[in-house]
Order: sequence, then C-alpha cells, then structure tokens
Amino acid sequence: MPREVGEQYKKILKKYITNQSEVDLYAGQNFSKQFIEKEISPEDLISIHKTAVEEMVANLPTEVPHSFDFLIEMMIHYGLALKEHQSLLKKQEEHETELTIAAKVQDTLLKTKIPNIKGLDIGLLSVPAEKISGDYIYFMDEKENFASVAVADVIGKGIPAALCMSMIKFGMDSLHNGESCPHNVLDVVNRIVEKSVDDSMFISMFYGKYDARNSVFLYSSAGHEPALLYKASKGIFIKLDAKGLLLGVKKNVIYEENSVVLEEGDFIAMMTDGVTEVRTEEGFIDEFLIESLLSKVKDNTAQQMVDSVFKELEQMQNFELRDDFTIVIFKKDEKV
Amino acid sequence: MPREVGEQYKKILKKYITNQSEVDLYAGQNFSKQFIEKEISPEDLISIHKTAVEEMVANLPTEVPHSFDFLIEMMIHYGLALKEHQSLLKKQEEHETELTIAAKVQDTLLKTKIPNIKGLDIGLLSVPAEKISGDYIYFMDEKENFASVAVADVIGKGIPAALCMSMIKFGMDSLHNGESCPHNVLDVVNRIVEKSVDDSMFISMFYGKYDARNSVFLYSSAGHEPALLYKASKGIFIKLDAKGLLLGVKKNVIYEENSVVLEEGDFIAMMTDGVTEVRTEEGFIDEFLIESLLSKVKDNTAQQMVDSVFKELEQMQNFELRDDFTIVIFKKDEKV
Amino acid sequence: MNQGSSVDIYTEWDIVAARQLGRNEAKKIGFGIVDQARITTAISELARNIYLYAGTGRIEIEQVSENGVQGLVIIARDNGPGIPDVRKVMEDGFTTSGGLGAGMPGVRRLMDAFSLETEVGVGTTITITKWVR
Amino acid sequence: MNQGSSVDIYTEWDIVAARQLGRNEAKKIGFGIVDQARITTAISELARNIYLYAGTGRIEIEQVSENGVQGLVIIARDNGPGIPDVRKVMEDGFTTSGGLGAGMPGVRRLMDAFSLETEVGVGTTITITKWVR
Ligand SMILES: [Mn+2]
Ligand SMILES: [Mn+2]
Ligand SMILES: [Mn+2]
Ligand SMILES: [Mn+2]
Repeated sequence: MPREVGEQYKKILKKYITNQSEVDLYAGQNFSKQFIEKEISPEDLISIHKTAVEEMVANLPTEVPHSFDFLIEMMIHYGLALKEHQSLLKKQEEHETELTIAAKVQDTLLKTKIPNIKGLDIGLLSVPAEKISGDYIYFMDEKENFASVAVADVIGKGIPAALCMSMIKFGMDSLHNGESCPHNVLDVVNRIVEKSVDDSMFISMFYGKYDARNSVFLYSSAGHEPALLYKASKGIFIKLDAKGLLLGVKKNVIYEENSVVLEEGDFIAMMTDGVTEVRTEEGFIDEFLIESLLSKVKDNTAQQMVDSVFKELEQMQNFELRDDFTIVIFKKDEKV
Repeated sequence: MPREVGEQYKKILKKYITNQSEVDLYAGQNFSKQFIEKEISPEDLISIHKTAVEEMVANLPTEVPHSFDFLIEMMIHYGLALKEHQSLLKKQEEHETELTIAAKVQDTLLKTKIPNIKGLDIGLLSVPAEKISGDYIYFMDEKENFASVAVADVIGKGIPAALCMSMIKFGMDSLHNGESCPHNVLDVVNRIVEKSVDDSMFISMFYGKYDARNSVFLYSSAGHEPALLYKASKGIFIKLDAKGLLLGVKKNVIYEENSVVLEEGDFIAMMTDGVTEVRTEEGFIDEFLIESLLSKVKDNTAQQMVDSVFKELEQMQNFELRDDFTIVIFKKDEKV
Repeated sequence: MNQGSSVDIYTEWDIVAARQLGRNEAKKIGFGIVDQARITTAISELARNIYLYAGTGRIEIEQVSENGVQGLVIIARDNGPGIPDVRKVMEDGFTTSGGLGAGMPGVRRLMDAFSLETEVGVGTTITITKWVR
Repeated sequence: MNQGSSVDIYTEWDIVAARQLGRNEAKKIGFGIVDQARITTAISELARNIYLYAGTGRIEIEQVSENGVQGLVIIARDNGPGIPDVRKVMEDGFTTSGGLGAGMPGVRRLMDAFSLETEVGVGTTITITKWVR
C-alpha cells in the first residue's frame, strides 16, 4: 500500500498521542473507513501502526515491536474474512439484480384486474417480505354484478413459493366461468396443485365471491386464515371460516362453502398470516389488534383502510417484515 | 468476552516474546481462528493485546498504551465489516437452501414423460449452469406413433427464467392434441407468452414432431438454435432451421414448418445455445466441434451420445458451465 | 432517566463534541475502553448522518438504570427530510455512508437496542441504548 | 528455478517446520513482514490440509525470478484421496477448515497465483506463488 498512507497515519497518531483529543480519534476513524474502502487489510494497518510507533517512541522496549509482529500474525485471518466479505458483497449484488428482474417478471405474470362493481369498494395491498412474494391475490374474470377474489399463501416464501404461484395462476386461468362458485374453484385448483407440486409444498387459499344483486358473499377456505367481517350495525367483528384442507395435500377434498349478507358499511377483510402473525420485539401481536386497527379507520375508503393497517403494523415490527403481507377489503358502500 | 481468553492470549504472547519461535506464531494463529469463530471483534483483540503488553512489559512508555487506544478506535469499523460478513454468510446460506428447494419445485413442475415409440431411440440431457434452469424440454402427450418435443431457452438464466418456464409448461398443457403440428404449437405458445410476459423476456423454442408410420420429422423454430440432422448414408450433417420470431416479441407471427425423412441410423440433435456456444479459455468452440463430437459416438445409443457430448464439453470449459446445457437426440433405430 | 445533556449539530465540529460527550458519559458510568469506542462510534455515525442529510439536529445523551444495570441512551433527532425507505437503510451492504459495515446496520450492531421513527418531510428520531455488562 | 528445499508432512510439528522454512525463505528474498506472515499462513493452511485430509505429503519451496522480479513458489503434494468437488472447495463460505475466510479461497487470496490439480484416489498438488512487490 502507498507510502503516503503510512505517513498520514503517523501524523494523526502522533497528534493523538500528544493531545489525546477526541478530534484526532474522529479523524483517525474517518481515515480507517478509507482504509477499508481501499481494501487495506487489518494486518497492514497493524504493520503501519508498528512502524509509526517505532519511529515515534524513543527507548521503546524490544518487547513492543515483537508484540506487534505477533499481532500481525493474529490479524491475518481477520484480514481474510474481510476479503471474503468483499467478494461476497459483490455476489450478493448480482443476486439482488437477478431477484429484481424476477420480481418484475412475477409482477407481470401475476397481474390481476380489480373488478368494478356498483356498491362495492375494494382495497388491496400485497407487500413481499423479500423481493419475491409467496402471497397472491387474484380477481377472477367474472360476469357483471360479481366480484370474485382468491387470496393465497404458499407455505414458505421466496423463490420456490413464486414458482408455485405462477402455477396456480395458470390453473385459475384455465377455469371456466361456470365453475366459479368458491368450493368448486378450490376443488379444481387443489387437483392441479396436487398433481404438479412436490409433497413438501402446500398452499392455503381463501376464495370469496360477492353478488352485488343480493349483497351475498359466498366463501370457501383451503386451510387459510379466517377473514374478518365487520357488522356496522352492531359495531362487531365476526370471523369467517370454512372447513377445507390446504391445497396439494390430497386429491379429493370437500371444501365447505358458507355465505353472509353485507349491509351498508359492512366490510370483509381477507388476509394472509403475514398480517395476523406479526411479531414485534415483545412477541406475537394480540388477536384483537387487527380488529382495533380496522375499527379505527372503518369510515375511510377500502384502500385507505388497508394502507393504514399496513403502516401501523410495519412500524410495530420496526420495518422488518417477517412474512409476505397481503390484505384485501370488500366494503359495501352505496356511494361507490 | 471471557477472562480466560485474555489469560490464554497473554500466555502465548509471552512465550512468543521470550522465544520468538515459529511454534508460538502457529499456536497464536490457530487461536485467532477460534477468536473469529467466537465472533470476537478485532477491536476486542487489540484491547486484549494492550492489557497483555501492559502487564508484561516493565517501564512501558506511556505512548504505547495511548497508541493502542488509537488502534482500537481504528479497528471498530473493521469489526463492523466483519459482523456484517457474518450476517451475510447466514443470509447466503438461507439463499442457497431456498434455491435448492426451488430447483426441486422446478423439477417437479417441469417433469415430462419420454415417449416410447417403435423404431425411435430418444436421448436427453439438461444441466443447469446454476441451481435453477432456464432451459426446458417438454414431450407432448401424443397419440400412438407420434413423438413430439419442445426444446426451449429463456433468454437470460436463473430465477426470472424459471418463472417463465413454468408459464410455458402450463401454456403447453392447455393445448389440445388437434393443434399439435409444430407451427401451430409455436403460434399458440407465442400468444400466451406475448400476453403474460413483460417486454424484456424472450424465449426461443424448437418444436419437432416425429411420425413413426412414415418416418417424417416435422419441425418449426421460434428463433432457436438450428437442429443438426445426421444422414448416415452420406456421413454428413445438415442444419435444420425454420423461420420464425422469438416467442413473446409480437402477437401474430407466422412460423415456417419444414420436414425431413429419417432413414435407419439417421439422427436429429436438438440443442440450446448452451451447447453450441461453449466457451473455453481460448474463446468460443469451433462450429464443427459438436458435429465431430456427435460423429465419434454415432453408433452408440441416443442417451450415450448426449452424455458423451456433455462430458467432453464440460472438460473443455474446465467444469464451469456458463449457460444452461440442453440436448435431445431422436435417432431412427429399427432395433428399438 | 437520571441525568441528561445534549449537543446541537450544526457543523462537523459538533460531531466531535457529541463524540466527546458520549465518551465522557460512557467512561463515567463504567464502560470498558472498547465499549467506550463503540458508543462513540455509534454517536459519530448518527451525528454525521444528521450533519450530512438533515443539515441540523441534536444528539441527546442520558444515563439510565434498569434492575440495577447502568446504561446509556442516545437520542438523535432531526427535522430533516425523513427516510422514505427505512427497510433499505437498515439493509446490510446498502450503507448511505458508503463504507463497508457502517451506516445504520452498523450503529445497530454497536449497541444493545435500536429504534427508529421517521416521517417523510417531518424528520427522524433514532434512539439507541447500551448496557454496562 | 534456482534453489529448492522441502519439508515432509507427517505430524503437526512438520506444519511448524514448513512454516519456519517458508518464513525464512520469504525473509531472505526481501518480502516485508506482512507478506512474510501471509506466505507463512498460506503454507500453514496447505500443510494442515495435508496433515488432516491426506495424512502425509510434502511442502516444497522454491525461489523463482521472472523479468527481474523475485518470487517464491510453494508446492503442496500429497497422494491422498483427492478432491471430488473442486468447485465446492474453492467456494467462499464453504471452508473445510471451518473458519471464516480460510481454506482454499483464503490461500488463493493470500498469494498472487494459485493452481490446483487433483484426481480422486490419486492425490492433489497445489502450486502457489507470490512475487516481491
Ligand atoms: Mn408464504
Ligand atoms: Mn404467510
Ligand atoms: Mn437461457
Ligand atoms: Mn442459453
């Protein structure tokens, strides 16, 4: 490494030894950042330091330079770890680029069109924990007056999950409109997943279908998080669940189908466990926290509601998502 | 960090300062590896060293401990880089695990059944450059007497490519047998890809269909590497190519369809550019190398042929694949 | 909270003043030399961030004690532009300061506790704590 | 190649002997103290690998000079089991020695040139070179 570095180091060190003032430590530390950027190893730093001390201190006991030689030997492996780090950082960067492209491909592959139904306000938000999501929202192409949505979560996240998602999408695309009552959809998707995916990969899915003519919401669930129904007239929340195994476990599964009627101001929040199983530093969040968060913003639009829930939960877990986060709200609102 | 570490360090350092012998440096270095494993930071090491020197050396000039204080300050950022490395290593490990699972999912998703046709010997090999492949071989489910294969390559490799592959698979699954003449298959797949994939992602595909009743091989190509036909009677290779744009470029593409008749001993090798564009340290391989490699093993089974070509090319590029490697051979052999 | 003191950050000299205050406080309540250096470095990074990205702000340092354990709480406040993508700033290898291992993840690693509140257009408050071992 | 000398590796003491020989040679032809330590560490890792995985082998050290530049070539030979997956052994973070940053990628980083020949069931020869700067 260049001679001037050693000279400059000696200058700062000398000033510090003379004054022991904070400003010299600050200068030294800023200098050390440059050392790291220039890939100067810690063993080089010790050697520079040794030379500086030898030149600076009169009557230096011989033990001191020997001790520095020993320290240099000790530092070699630290230096190697640092070099490995620098090469790993480069690798990591390449990997990030690949994931960014993959995320873009995923976005395009999984794009879905939000239905536009009189009297139904729809809000949705899906935020991946990492670049690639294993959660999935899909609005089925439906006849007029209907809005159907699938909310799914592949067990596990990241790339394997993304591969599964694209399979589900093409499975759902192959469905005909006639089959689109919730328990039938889950049955068909289950067969596809069971056939194509290896045994370690499971998918939970909630499927809901809203009929604007009579305000009936039909739903089935394949081992998915229950949805939450808010009854505006009573100011209470009701869990919407339906019996059914996870997708991909076995071939023939009977999926229960239930229904509720929405009244003005009622809404249904469909979520993945990335919403309900948020962990803060103190542990899992309280079961009723989501309800209280939704309650607080119940008079806003569906989109404002999901945005607000996300913002609050993100803050609570210190901006670190541990799982993909997905929430869809269907809200009956005659003004829409 | 534990007191004993300091005591042990002092002991080794003292021995070294007394004897300056190699065995103490060796001991010290082995000790330093343990330090790193126990996540003892370099600034901690300097502090241990300082204490040891202070206790060991009589009449130590005050400059020396001050110089160590300065050195500790300099080391803090080295310590941070090391800690970052340790966390990055953990991340890297998780990522490797994820890719391994993804590769398994991909294997399951993309599995295909080799047709069993009288008089046709089929060999195939597909080796990804990294864990996840962007090449794809798919045998269509066909009526008796027919063997159809698609050989495809997503431009780019890794995860984004894998996502695209799974889309193609489901596109092809949705085809009906009636549409399965090569130019029709490419037309249908092109529409699916064009609709679903973003503009930066292209796929090349060679599609061939062999009719065992009259030994006719029909083929079309979407911007793919030409196949190689070996004519046993003349001992020569002929390139099989057909006009057609890459999949996903535009909606309406006319794919040319050509045909050849196979005679006993003839074979067709369909490949991706990972085979033809192999790079050795001296540059790209010669255009005729593949032909000569195939020629050398032309009397073996189709599977032995593809295995042998791979083995030779792998050796030539020093066991580092730069691209996914895929080759399929259809060989007319009445003994089969 | 027992005692408190603070340094307003306007110039690069104030970064040094904040470091000095932090080191003195750390020494006073019994931190060893390496931990003193770690606390000082964390303060240095926070103060430097204020100086570089918010323009002005303040470093507050307080002694705390919990279940008989002494500790130091450092609060860095500014009314700067806020951090639009906190997750990115907290990621390894994406340090705003450019150096390896430093930046916010570095500050977090140097201390025992770390919390961050930020609003775009309003400002940022970072609170870090270290306990005497 | 001008001069050569070697150490047979049978016991852990021979690792130390190989290190000592390497350090002496490195000092003799004018390597600085840090490079002496790096060369010695590389020899140490190679000798240790022989001792641990091949049982026995030999470290050969030769002075070389090219275009007026002095250098040291170290050859580690063994008739051990060979390395079945070279790509894996050369990968970062997968060190056989378990430690961070060490292993074969570490040896490669400590030196200016590195080459490896291995055959399963026959043995391994690793040749490393460092030039005086
Ligand atoms: Mn998931
Ligand atoms: Mn989940
Ligand atoms: Mn490709
Ligand atoms: Mn390719």
